[in-house]
Amino acid sequence: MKRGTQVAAFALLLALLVVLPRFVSSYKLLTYTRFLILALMAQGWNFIGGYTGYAAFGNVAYFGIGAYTTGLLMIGKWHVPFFPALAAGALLSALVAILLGLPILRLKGHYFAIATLGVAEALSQVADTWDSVTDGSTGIDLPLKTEGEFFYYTALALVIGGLALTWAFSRSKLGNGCVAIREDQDAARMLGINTTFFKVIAYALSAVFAALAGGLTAYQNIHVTPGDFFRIDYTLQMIIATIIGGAGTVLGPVLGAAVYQLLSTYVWSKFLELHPTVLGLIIVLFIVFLPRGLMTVLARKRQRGERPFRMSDLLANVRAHRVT
Amino acid sequence: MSALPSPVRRIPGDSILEARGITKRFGGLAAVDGIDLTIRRGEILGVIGPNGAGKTTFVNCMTGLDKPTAGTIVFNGQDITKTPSYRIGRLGMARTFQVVKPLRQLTVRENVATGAMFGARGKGRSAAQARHEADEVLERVGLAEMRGRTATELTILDLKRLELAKALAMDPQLLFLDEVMAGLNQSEIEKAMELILSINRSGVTLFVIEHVMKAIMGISDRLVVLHYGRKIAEGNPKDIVESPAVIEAYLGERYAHRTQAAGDVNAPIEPGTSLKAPPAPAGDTLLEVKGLASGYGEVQILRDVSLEVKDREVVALIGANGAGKTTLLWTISQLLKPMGGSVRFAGRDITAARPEEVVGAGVVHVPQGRRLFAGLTVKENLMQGVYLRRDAERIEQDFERVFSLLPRLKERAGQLAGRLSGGEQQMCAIGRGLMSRPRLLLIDELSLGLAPLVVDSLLDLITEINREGTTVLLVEQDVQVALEHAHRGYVLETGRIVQTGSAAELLDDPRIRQAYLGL
Amino acid sequence: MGGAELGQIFVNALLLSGILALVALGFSLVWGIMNIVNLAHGAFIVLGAYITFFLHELLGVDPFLSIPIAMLALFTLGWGIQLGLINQVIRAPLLATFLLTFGLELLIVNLINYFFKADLRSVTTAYSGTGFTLGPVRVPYIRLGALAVSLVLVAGLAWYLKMTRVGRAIRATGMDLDAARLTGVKVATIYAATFAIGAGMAGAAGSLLSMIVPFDPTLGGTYTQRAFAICVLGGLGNVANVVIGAAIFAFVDVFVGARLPSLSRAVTFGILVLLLILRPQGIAGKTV
Amino acid sequence: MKRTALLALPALALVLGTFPALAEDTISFGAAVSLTGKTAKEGEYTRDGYNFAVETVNAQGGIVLGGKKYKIAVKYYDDESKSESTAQLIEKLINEDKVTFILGPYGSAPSGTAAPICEKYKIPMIEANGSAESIFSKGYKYTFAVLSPAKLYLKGLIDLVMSKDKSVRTVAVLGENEPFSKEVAGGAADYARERGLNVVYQELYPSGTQDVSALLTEIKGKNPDIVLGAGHLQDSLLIVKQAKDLGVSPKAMGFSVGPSSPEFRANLKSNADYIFGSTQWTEALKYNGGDPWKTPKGYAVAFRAKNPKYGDIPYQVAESSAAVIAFCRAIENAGTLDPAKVRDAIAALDIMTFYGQIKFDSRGINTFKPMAIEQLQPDGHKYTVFPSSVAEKDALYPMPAWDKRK
Repeated sequence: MKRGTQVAAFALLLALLVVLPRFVSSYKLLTYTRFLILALMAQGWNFIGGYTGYAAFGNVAYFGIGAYTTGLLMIGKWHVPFFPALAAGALLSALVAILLGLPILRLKGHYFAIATLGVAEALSQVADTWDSVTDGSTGIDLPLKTEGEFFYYTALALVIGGLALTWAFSRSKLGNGCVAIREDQDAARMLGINTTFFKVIAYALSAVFAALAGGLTAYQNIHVTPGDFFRIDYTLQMIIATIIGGAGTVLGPVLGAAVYQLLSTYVWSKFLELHPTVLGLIIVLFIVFLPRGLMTVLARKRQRGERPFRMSDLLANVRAHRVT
Repeated sequence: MSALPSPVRRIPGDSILEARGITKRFGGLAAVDGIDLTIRRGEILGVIGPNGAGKTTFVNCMTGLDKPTAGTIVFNGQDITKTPSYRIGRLGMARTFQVVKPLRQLTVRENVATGAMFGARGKGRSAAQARHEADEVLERVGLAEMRGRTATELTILDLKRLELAKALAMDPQLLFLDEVMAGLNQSEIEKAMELILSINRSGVTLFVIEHVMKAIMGISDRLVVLHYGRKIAEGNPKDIVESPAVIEAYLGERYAHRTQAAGDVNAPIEPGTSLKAPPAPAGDTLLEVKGLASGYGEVQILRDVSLEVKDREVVALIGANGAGKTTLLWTISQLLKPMGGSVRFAGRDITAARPEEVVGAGVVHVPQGRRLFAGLTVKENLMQGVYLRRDAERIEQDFERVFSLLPRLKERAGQLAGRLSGGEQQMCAIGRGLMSRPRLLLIDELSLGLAPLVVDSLLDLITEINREGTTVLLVEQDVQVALEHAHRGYVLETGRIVQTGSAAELLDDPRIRQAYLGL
Repeated sequence: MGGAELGQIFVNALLLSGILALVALGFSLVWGIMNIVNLAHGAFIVLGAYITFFLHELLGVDPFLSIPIAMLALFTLGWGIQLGLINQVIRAPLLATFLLTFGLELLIVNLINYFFKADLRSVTTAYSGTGFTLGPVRVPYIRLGALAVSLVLVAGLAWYLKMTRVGRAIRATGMDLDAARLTGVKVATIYAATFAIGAGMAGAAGSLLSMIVPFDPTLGGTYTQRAFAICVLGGLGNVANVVIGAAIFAFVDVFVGARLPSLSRAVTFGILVLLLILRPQGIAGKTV
Repeated sequence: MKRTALLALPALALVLGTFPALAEDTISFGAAVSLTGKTAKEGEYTRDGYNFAVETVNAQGGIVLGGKKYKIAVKYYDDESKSESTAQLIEKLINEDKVTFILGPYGSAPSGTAAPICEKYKIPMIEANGSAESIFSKGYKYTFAVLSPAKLYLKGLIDLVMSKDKSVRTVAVLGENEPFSKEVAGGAADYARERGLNVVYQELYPSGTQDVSALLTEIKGKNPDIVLGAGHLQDSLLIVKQAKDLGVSPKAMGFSVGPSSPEFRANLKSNADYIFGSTQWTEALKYNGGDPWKTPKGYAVAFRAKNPKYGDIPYQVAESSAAVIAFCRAIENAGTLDPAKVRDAIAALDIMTFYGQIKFDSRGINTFKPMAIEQLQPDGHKYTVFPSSVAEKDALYPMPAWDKRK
């Protein structure tokens, strides 16, 4: 496909997404907004988990920090408007990520994963008990905002911004350095890469995205409680979305978020009591047949100028990853 | 004689690196024990020593990957003892890793560009400029054609080149090369030597760790010998190899004898004069490979390979790196499924057999790199060798046999295999193979990464095993060593058998001498 | 805190250590040998609890006697799952198997919920809650029995891995898959056995928990998380490490729970993270 | 083209799923209740309560509005016991399924999430299972609760014990850290102090706690006369079990949630004896209302006839039915389906039902109906023991020590 056609396709899709609110019910719009917010989180996770190869399991902590910072600034005595409050949440998250990242990014593999998980759990409980600030487990209520389009367009803008940033990242020295760290940390260090610095930057980036998603969700949901906004499900969802789409690719997280969100919404409304079973089954099949995600298959094929996708690729995937 | 360019003797300059009292302890064990070393600007410093002598650990300390327990390092007049490794890289030091560390999912070009981005001159370069720079380096090391491949698709030979290319792209003043020639055949070694010399001529100081004596003798200005973490000799290469201490610790009597007899390090031993293998017995055909094709995924490596091994023979399989020797062994063991052709063993077709059936039939594979179970004890590793056997009463007897063949293993029986030295590990791997009561033993790269002294004793062991009745198919990159200890040989090139004959014939064959022995 | 309470808390922690060791045992084995972080582990535990519950409720089988049955049932299920599913993706990147087990967990928990409903259940026998006193300290029989069962199973697994042919093959396969095949090991089967043993241990843990905690289909998640933490604290690669990890976790959890209940998890995880930073390879783990 | 296809995937969603319009003569309600996850059981009670009332009302002809009879239909979704899902599902119910009114979810946390969404769209919600006052302190105008507020749950138990025994001095309160239980625990401790008792222990533990032995050991050291637990069924089961393990034997032990549920005895067997539980409703109560069932007994008989799997009827079922009744009456009073008018009618409601008085204070919560106290007794039954005006049996007090029982 020529570059021009590509650009045209992008423009068309963008136009479609921009006019979308005119044509769908406000609940559908909500579903799309959810997808965009999940995409945003997945884009963030992609920096640390996809490009840098650090399986962060506590990104929901930044989602929560973003939500609470945004919320508390908006309802406290300052009555800060939404966007500055959102920015403050993102900033605070980045700061926390940097401070936490310095020690815990020295850990590797599962150890890093459990450390981040532990941090998220601990923060959740702090929010749960810090009555004077967060009103504890009771939670806080943000001002009412009824226009669904507002959330949709904000999320859309952030996701597009995220795409641009990811694209630039993947071509920058920063991105290259992060990938080197993912592939071999010792080698990366010997190549002159300040691994600590790079990892912390990637981690902070992921925190910023999670915080933006958190702040936006808080404003949309109005009622913010530690139980809801520090729930490990959010972390799992962003990881699933990224893996399904393809970790360490520009489009993967967005694509994965679309597939996951739409599938689970569909399953949810169709199977009242068995929807987790169906969703579980879908995830299992996805992993068995596409263990490296959609984008990685598509991208590799594209490089070689082959047809994008054949059913036989699924079986080949199984053959390549099984043990007998 | 060798067509090697005679090394240009450089005038030693001031010191580029001064290491004083470098000690590195892991737990209670000193891997490097108080080494003083000066590297002079512009020289090629060769470093030899047995496995476990602390060579790699020393390089780790110099490049900041390990922080020395004691000692100071001064690079270009600057104390870098506590400097983090990435900054050391930017100051102008680069290294390769003995166990290659490619950025696996990246293309060759991206790998090298990463070095160009963050190395000594990385600051001023954009990502795009770095990629351009990478192309030039790839041209220089002969990897240009591979630039679009991901590192996972490269052969070990190309991965070694990639190591070098990444390091070069960092524009270093001082370059540490850790066994970049391991596994190369003679002609490849010569090319590598030329490349190293040309790098040196372009102004890069080199610190070269190498087991390939011919190469190290050919390029080094000075030679350092490490043993048990200490420096036991330093000086002119010629003097060093004659030093009794070095011979005892590292080279071994036979090597010394060889070189003295020939009067020249580079001279091979006359073919046929020191053959260790007894005359070939005229046994029945034990292994018969016909028209075998094999490979990984979509990449075909072997095309139409046919060979046979007779009962009680030692057969050497030689060939360049990447020719498909290891692939052939893996396919015989059925760890790789053949794409075509057949493998028969003792009259039985094992082409479609499962790996455990192949082992059960008596074909036992001692893989490249030993592949011991590092967390099991030596005894447990040997026990794992009897996994398929049901004759409990004879297992004890086999332990006796293995321990009498390899007394070192008896001493170390309770130790974790991961803690053994390289030579002991190879012994353990062979011992594990023997415990399976093989009729045919497939041995992949017996000498890889081992000191000459150790290799000699292992070869004696193979001869001994064969004398006791075990048939051996030996894959070995050191063609001379292999043929000296075999009855017959096959030559594999780019996935095809191109030549076969008795060991003596092959050693005499001018083509072999030129291609693999560099004569 | 008085001496009596201190003593009681100490005994509580000790008794809890045993159960937690069993909870983490199978998880650690599967993780250590196959590098699979099995998120469905908690679901296996819950299944074990249901088996014991129904055997007790419907057939009057003593819960301790139902342990072997629960183990066998879970062993079989684990065997099937590994052979049919996980073996198909085991060479894929780590997160793939991770998500696979996540999907399995969703599926199993939901199916339990669907068939057995979300009712809270617990196994209550004539001896539930009875015990003896050591000075001011109470020792409940069931928890003591659970500790004993745990110790037997932990020691049994250690013995099995160390002394038997298959046990050795399991460890060897965990260290080098291809080398193990070269010694004649059928890896798919060994993996199935490993996962099955892990699931069986989870089943036993579930049996014990059914007597101790009221459970419903969602109980498992907490225990998966604990098993994860215990493995990290103790380090992988050794059955003894699991016991050490479990003891550390239990003591921290119980003591913090007594002093600062509302922040117990924050403090426990805070300590966990701190320990990790200071000793990245686990408290008992070694770098080999 | 490949990439276009790829990018078009999200757009696929545009065409996914539409809902059929509802028939003309139905009033559509929506409810997101927990059918899976942590509170799946209680969610089921809630749904069964809603359904039973809806079926009864429909069987009697439905709601009469301007001479026309309307049937009621309820659209359910499963919120998976996660309150953030509740918000999403309420949005879906209002926007996509176009329901006219909302019946509340199970639990205070999801109700707290649902309230602002209803406020956003100005759709009235009557909820039956979220009694935390925090929901009603935000000034929302469209959320109402038929049940008594959380802080009253354990008040009756303290009154009961003090009427039995003048010598009680000390009380220990432990509660789960979540909006409802926090208020229950706080309310109980405050009331105990008000009555001159000494609160020797007051702690919250995190949700999902699987082991309370540490807290009970502390409590044992304080040797309180009364132990009060504020949590959910899981917690009360755990506390009783571990209290026996550790030999914690106060004179009275009671819980906000748990004992009234049939599962309490099913799990604890005879260990459940002597335990008190607070309840919003029991079939022993003596109300006489103007609803289809009139009395608690009448309700119970009719409900069991429809739902034979139930023995004791959990109060969650009754209060859920009550919410439906309240809605029906308010709609009829309003004489229109206009949400704002119905909302005003709900606010003005004051009716007597099988469930007791339903009347909302200015915040929207029913502070007019008293709580009752039940006790599980050794004969295997559960009796309403307080208030004494409706007591079926006298409370057994004090609770014998664990090791003194047969």
